[in-house]
Amino acid sequence: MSELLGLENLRKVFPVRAAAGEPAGELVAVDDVSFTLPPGGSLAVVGESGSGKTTVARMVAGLETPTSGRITLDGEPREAARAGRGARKARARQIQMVFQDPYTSLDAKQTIEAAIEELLRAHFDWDADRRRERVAQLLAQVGLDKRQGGARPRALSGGQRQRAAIARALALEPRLLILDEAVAALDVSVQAQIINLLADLRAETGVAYLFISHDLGVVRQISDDCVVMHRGRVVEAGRTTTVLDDPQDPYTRRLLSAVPRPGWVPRRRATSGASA
Amino acid sequence: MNSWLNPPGADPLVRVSHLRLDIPVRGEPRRVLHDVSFEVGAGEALGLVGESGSGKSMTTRVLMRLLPHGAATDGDVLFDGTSVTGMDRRALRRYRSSEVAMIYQDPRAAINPVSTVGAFLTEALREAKVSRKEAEERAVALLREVGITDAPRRMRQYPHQLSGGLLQRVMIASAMLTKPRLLIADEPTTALDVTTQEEVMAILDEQRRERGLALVFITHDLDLAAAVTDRIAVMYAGTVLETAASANLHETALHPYTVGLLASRPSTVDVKRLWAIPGRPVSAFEAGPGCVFADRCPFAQDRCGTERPALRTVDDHQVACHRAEELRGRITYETGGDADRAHDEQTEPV
Amino acid sequence: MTAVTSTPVTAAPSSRLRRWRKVDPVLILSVLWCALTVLVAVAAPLLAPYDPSQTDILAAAQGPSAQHWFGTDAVGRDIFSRVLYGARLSLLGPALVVVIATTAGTTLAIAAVWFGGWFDRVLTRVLDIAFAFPPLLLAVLSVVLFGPGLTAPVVALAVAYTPYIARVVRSAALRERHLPYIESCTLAGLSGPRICVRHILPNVLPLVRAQAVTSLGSSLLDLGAISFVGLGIQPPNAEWGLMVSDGRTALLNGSPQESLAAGFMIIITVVAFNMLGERLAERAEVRA
Amino acid sequence: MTLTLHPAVSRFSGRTLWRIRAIVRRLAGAVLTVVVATFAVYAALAAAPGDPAVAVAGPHATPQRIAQIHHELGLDRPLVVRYFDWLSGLPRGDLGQSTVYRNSSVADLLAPRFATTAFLVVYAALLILLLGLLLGVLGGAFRRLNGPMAALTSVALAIPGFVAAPILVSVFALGLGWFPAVGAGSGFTDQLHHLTLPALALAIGWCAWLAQITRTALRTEKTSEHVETATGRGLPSATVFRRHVLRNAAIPISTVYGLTVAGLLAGAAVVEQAFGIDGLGSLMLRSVSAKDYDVVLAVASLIIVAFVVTTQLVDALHTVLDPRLRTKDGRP
Amino acid sequence: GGGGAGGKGPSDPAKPKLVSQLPAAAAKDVDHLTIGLPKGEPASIDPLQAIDYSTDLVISNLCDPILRLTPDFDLKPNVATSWKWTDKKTLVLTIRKGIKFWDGKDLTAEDVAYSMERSLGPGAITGGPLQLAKSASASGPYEVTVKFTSYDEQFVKQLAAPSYAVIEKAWAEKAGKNLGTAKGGLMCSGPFKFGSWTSGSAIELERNDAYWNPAYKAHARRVTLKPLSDSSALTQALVSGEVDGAWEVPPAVISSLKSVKSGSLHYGPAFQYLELSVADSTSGPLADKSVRQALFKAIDRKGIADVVFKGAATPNYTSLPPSSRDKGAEDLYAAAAREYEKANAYDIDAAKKLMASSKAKGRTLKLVTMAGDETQSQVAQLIQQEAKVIGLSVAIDARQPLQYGDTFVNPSARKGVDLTLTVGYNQTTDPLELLGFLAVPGSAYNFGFDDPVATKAYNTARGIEDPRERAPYVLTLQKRFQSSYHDTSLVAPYEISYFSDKLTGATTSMAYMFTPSLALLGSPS
Ligand SMILES: Nc1ncnc2c1ncn2[C@@H]1O[C@H](COP(=O)(O)OP(=O)(O)OP(=O)(O)O)[C@@H](O)[C@H]1O
Ligand SMILES: Nc1ncnc2c1ncn2[C@@H]1O[C@H](COP(=O)(O)OP(=O)(O)OP(=O)(O)O)[C@@H](O)[C@H]1O
Ligand SMILES: [Mg+2]
Ligand SMILES: [Mg+2]
Repeated sequence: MSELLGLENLRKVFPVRAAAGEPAGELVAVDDVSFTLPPGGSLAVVGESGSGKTTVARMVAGLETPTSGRITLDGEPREAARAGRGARKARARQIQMVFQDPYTSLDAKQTIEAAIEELLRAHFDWDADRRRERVAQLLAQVGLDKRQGGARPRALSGGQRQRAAIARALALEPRLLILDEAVAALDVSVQAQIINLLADLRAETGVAYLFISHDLGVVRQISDDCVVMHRGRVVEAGRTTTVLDDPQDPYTRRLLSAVPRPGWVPRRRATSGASA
Repeated sequence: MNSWLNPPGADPLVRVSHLRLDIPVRGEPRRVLHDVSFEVGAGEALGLVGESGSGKSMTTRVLMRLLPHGAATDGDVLFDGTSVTGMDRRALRRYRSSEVAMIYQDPRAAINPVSTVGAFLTEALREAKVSRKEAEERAVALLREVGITDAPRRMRQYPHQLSGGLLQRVMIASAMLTKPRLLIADEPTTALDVTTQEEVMAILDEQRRERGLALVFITHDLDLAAAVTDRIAVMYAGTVLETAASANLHETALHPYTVGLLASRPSTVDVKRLWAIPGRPVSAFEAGPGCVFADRCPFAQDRCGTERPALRTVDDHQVACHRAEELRGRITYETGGDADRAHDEQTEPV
Repeated sequence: MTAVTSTPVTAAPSSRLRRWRKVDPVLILSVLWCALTVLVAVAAPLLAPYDPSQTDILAAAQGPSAQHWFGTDAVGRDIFSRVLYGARLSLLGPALVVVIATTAGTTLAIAAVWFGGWFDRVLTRVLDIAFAFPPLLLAVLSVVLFGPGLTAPVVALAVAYTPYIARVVRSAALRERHLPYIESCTLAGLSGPRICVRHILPNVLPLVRAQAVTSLGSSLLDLGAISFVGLGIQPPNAEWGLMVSDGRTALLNGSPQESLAAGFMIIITVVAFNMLGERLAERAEVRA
Repeated sequence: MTLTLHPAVSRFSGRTLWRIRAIVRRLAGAVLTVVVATFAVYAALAAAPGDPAVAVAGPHATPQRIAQIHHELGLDRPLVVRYFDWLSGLPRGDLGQSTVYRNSSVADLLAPRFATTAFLVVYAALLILLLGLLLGVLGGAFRRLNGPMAALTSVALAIPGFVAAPILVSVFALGLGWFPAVGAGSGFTDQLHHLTLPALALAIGWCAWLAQITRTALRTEKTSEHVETATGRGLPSATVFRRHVLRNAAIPISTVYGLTVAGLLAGAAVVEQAFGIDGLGSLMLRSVSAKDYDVVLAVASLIIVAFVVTTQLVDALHTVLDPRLRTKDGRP
Repeated sequence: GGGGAGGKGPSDPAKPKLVSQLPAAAAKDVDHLTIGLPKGEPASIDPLQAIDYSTDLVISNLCDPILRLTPDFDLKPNVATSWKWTDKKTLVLTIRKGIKFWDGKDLTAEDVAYSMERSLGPGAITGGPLQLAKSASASGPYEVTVKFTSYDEQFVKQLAAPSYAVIEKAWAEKAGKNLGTAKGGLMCSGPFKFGSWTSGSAIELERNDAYWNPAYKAHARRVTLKPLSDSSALTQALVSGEVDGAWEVPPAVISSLKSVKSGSLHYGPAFQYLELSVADSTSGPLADKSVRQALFKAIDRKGIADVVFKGAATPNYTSLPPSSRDKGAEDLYAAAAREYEKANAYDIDAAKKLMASSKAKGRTLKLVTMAGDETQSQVAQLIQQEAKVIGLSVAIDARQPLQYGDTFVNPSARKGVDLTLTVGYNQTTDPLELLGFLAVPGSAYNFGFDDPVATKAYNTARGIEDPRERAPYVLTLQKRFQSSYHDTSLVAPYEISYFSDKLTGATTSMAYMFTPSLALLGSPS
């Protein structure tokens, strides 16, 4: 089977400056992570806070350079960032990203239309009419009307902003969309809207999702495959249904058992589990 | 006002009825709570559930009487028969220091970052003329109870040196220290991982039951609320829309909003296209004259837009919907999901 | 299918009207006063009854009268006219200082934030060093370099103010720099300069504006002080700080008009600038 | 930066080591600031027109005489050499010689003026602390006083020392005769008496600034969640104010106060001139225009060192006030 | 003199009564006096640096000059009891016996010769290219011989100046570089001893009880001199009574001091001048002589005297101030002065007529003044106004002291400068001193005037002792110089002083600088 995205033994180490009582050291945020994502597929990375999910996403996007390991897209290694104008644009058309916080993922000074148009102008040699057409099409695709398109983010609700962010990310028709906790900050009712929207968009455009989340319910809803991360390492990977219905790794089980559902009763595990 | 849970004669510990709240925004009063009514009996746990901005936190602030300057309330807030809004300074202080305690969503913001955990824990006791030694002993003992092993060391540490989960336990301990009768927990686990959330919830639940505390528990998560409370009140735009026993809320929800909320939560156990309540949650001040949920409600009729429904008893629920009886058991959504979904077999994955 | 209701959340005209009605009087007064002084500065030749540097030997050191509302100074110039004309240099200086310092400070700060690394470190260090220079020391040095007048103090204060503005803008720009919207611009393949100018700059601009207006007030005071010690604007030019200084002996002699009128203009104008800056800062904060 | 340490040092705990390192790094930064800044002063001075030798020699001097004086003063050597000469004199306590005050050592010129200015600055700093805090706390603690205090401080903030000075003199010195009108006095009480008006004139604007910062810091802190928590726990409002509001607001307040004190030394020049006090500020004004190199350098470095030291002290104070700064990044 | 009885000064501000000496103080001790120094703190009190008001005042009270200048500008013996030219190149001074330095040592010819040698050497600030004296040596225990390259009639007059004050040789040699500094002080024989000098705030003098000259024995036990260079600070100090008095009161504060009840202003004769000089007469608008002439005529000197000096100055129309006239030939100089007054009288019409044919109309003149000098600034502004009337615009370039000083010494610093303004005083009351500086090439204040006839007249005049004999040459020099329109003195300011009415005895003429004027101050009864 062909693969769109491939990660091989990806590792990221952050230097840690010296502090009181602690010498300078290193923090291994991501350690030996490998997985693949087929074209048009949807893969979720789950795990608790600090497990390295975002770091993986940022490395894939090119916002962070891996300490070691390889990232391939269509079998080709991703070339280094800041490579020059042409390369920069080519990269942009491969992968785009939607962030968690709808309040900071759009420029407050730009209307939604202007934000999308800016990208189109930078990437395509289109005339104004064609651009306008495409903007309208994208807005319709994510369920925003004309009025909302002409508004600045301040005038939009969280859900609407997230729709706008998705429209902008899709403007360049990327092969892969990275969604880092893209629905975590939304209200339940709005979250459902966006989850449905994402499902529809994947069906329509064939874009692949790399979906970062700590919410197992959302993961089940959105992804075909899933990777469970714990302390920077992959502890379990496979089809989402398999992993969630029949978890093999103790950590995955622990995670699943902690999710509230009807009939669930919270239980104490070890004493003083959290560290200082 | 009729009491719906407690047997007649036995006063509930907390009774909030027809609470209204206005807060000045740039000099003009803004409606934050329209009509909030609920009761909490002694030793009972009530879950306050609703989306962001629905007024859950504001309700608890009225209970604590920690309101912004210029806030105007209307309606009754009674604690053990005494009006909280009418208390004088001394009574209020006694009430706050020995009757209620509160746990916040973000413990890091709620604890003074420049004083030690120990100072934070003991200051209330010290204020009540408990000796330093005794106060510290009691604090350490409580820390142990909430599962903090090296308590004496933790006492000397500063908040920023503790993880979120530990800090929330410190908060729980501090709430227990003054032996209150009512505990208010405002989304105590939202900032935590699910595994930590389970721990903290377990401790909270355990402490509460041991001490027979009444609890007002605020959350977005209906499932979580159902697991730790006796009854649930669903809020929307500054109004309590429905109150019901936690145990069977999933099956018996009456209000279209409650049912919609339940249907829009993705489940860990099966995949189904979600029902998404159209539009976005509105704030209290944006709501029209009718039912606050009217413009998002698929079942709304003309009268829903003009006439605000009062909270009334239907079955053993309290519900504020004109069409409650009419729609009972008939709310289904065209996404393919149906209201009976909650009856499905629960497969425990562990 | 997913249902989406369109919720009009853009401010309706009525609410904008209401907002206008709610504008606080302090803000209105400040804006009015600033506008008034600027107007006076521009229209001084039309408003002033006398040429501000026309000496009248026969009418020297007179008290207030119908001809000379504020009296005349030691060489017989009309103080009222000088106060009006004084607005020109007294406002021009701060305006120049602020324009230069704001432009330089903002550019440096955004560049530092964008390039980061050693550039940022070096710049921060240089700014730290520049901080240690008090404006007055810079002004004195600048005056020996360029001679007294308007240029030297303006250059000095512009240099002295740049680090302040750069520091404020830098921290704001740093915040913006790591916000997702900037990262998504990077991901979208937009060029660095474009992101800096079209995205970071507009977002820090409200803060820059507030900072600039507040700096107007303090540079008015600083320039006044420099004129007062004789290093700034030189006679016969009219400038408020200089007039306070010139009028001091008369003040001791029981005719305080010159010092007081000029001092009053300084104080009120600075208050107006400060108020305006404060309100702008509040707004910038509200938006952030 | 790596430090090679004597084996004995290893007895210290990691924390101490880290502290020492931090202190050394800070000191290095401060020294660098002072050196670069004074060199900048030196270079600017050298670039300025005017020849101090002419002033020394008098208008009738011959070119030979001027050249001779150049040599005597070392002005015939390159700038950098002269600067390092000056710099290398510092450890010996040799601040150089004045050209204006013929043959006077800079230290002799500086000592009495520094004493005067230091008295003035300390006096003003105390006034600022007392009045600024008082006004700020009143405005921040009592809602009803907030508006009046805001108005009062924003006007006071705009009153420059050079406007305040002549008014204070006419009212309190010449009118009421309570205070002397000029000079710095000698002996503690006399100096206190003489410097009250100058200190007031110097303090007034800063005072307002501190009051404003205090007021806003208190108000911000008052609305913070932890203060609400404390109130919610039924602590008396006085306790809450003292332990939670004031204690935490002390951090921004001390920052501003530090900056204030650091700026006072330089700001004193204007007030000194207005009150006929010959202090550091007026010495600086005069020496710069006379290109009295060593004096300018000495005064400038005093001012800069004072600034650097105060800001470092404030930083150190912050570490005491704010435990979050004691570990790096404020992370657990 | 008027003194305390003189009341609040002259009633007509334009014509103040000039007084040289207030009535003598009662023979009674005064404990402590505080005197302001409006011209600021002395840079040094080494006689070699005696070229400004404050320095001169301090030195004159600490040290004895070789000759004494009376309040009416006459020369009297002091350290030298007599002086005699043995030939045209040799001057012999007889030194007074019995003078003791503060440390009790006798003042001898050695000390006098040493002091004079210092002042004749290159270290002195006063000398210059016109110096004719070559050396001084002790030719006996109480006799000093001065050698000249040629006869110099000015020299003896200079001996009353503080630059020729006598200091103790042995002490001075030991003190080395510390001499005259705040730390080192002086060792002299004057009526006051050097007490202490707190740099920046005060110089303390203590009475020398062993002073040899009873006429100048100090009344005050202690005198504090306070630098007060800011004019309003000075006013504040005088008005509040914190300072008992001051000489060199700036004219700007006259009106403030007039109203004070507890003290009085005094005006005395002075050898000061306010000079307007043409810096560039070869290029620029002022290359045209008639433009210079027109400018000189367009300036209202009386106006300057009245407004800027509040009447404490007399209008002047030549480069020479009245005080520089030789006593013996007063009438000759006065007659010449009247001529110049006619030629340079304020006459706008005449000035405009002179301008009519000129191409300079509408051009800008750069006038250099000293920054921070209120008097110069005001005068410059008046000139600016008046020049405008005849179609010349004046740009005022206020220069910092150092740069201002450079303007006179350094021709490159004069580039583009058309006019300079100077306020100064002479060391002697001799017309040749100022004319020498202005008209003889090679001198600092000579901006290119080079006329052999004038130079010859100068050299001849210097060799003639008798004032009446010398006058024609001086007048020739003056005429040659004046008719070239290179320079004019606008006004001759009076000495303005202010003293508390609790004090009298002050020398109120400018001779105060050269005499132990602080010693004479005492209480009126
Ligand atoms: N730029 C950085 N410098 C240093 N450490 C970093 C950096 N970014 C992330 N880390 C650390 O790397 C670890 C993994 O972080 P990451 O953000 O990838 O976690 P995450 O799984 O996304 O967590 P969350 O669910 O909280 O978003 C954390 O311990 C984090 O503190
Ligand atoms: N200080 C305030 N002044 C004015 N309005 C406020 C203030 N605090 C909250 N509100 C408004 O009151 C409403 C209810 O807020 P509240 O904090 O009670 O909501 P919540 O249900 O707790 O939401 P969340 O789940 O996000 O905590 C919101 O619309 C909010 O905007
Ligand atoms: Mg993350
Ligand atoms: Mg809340």
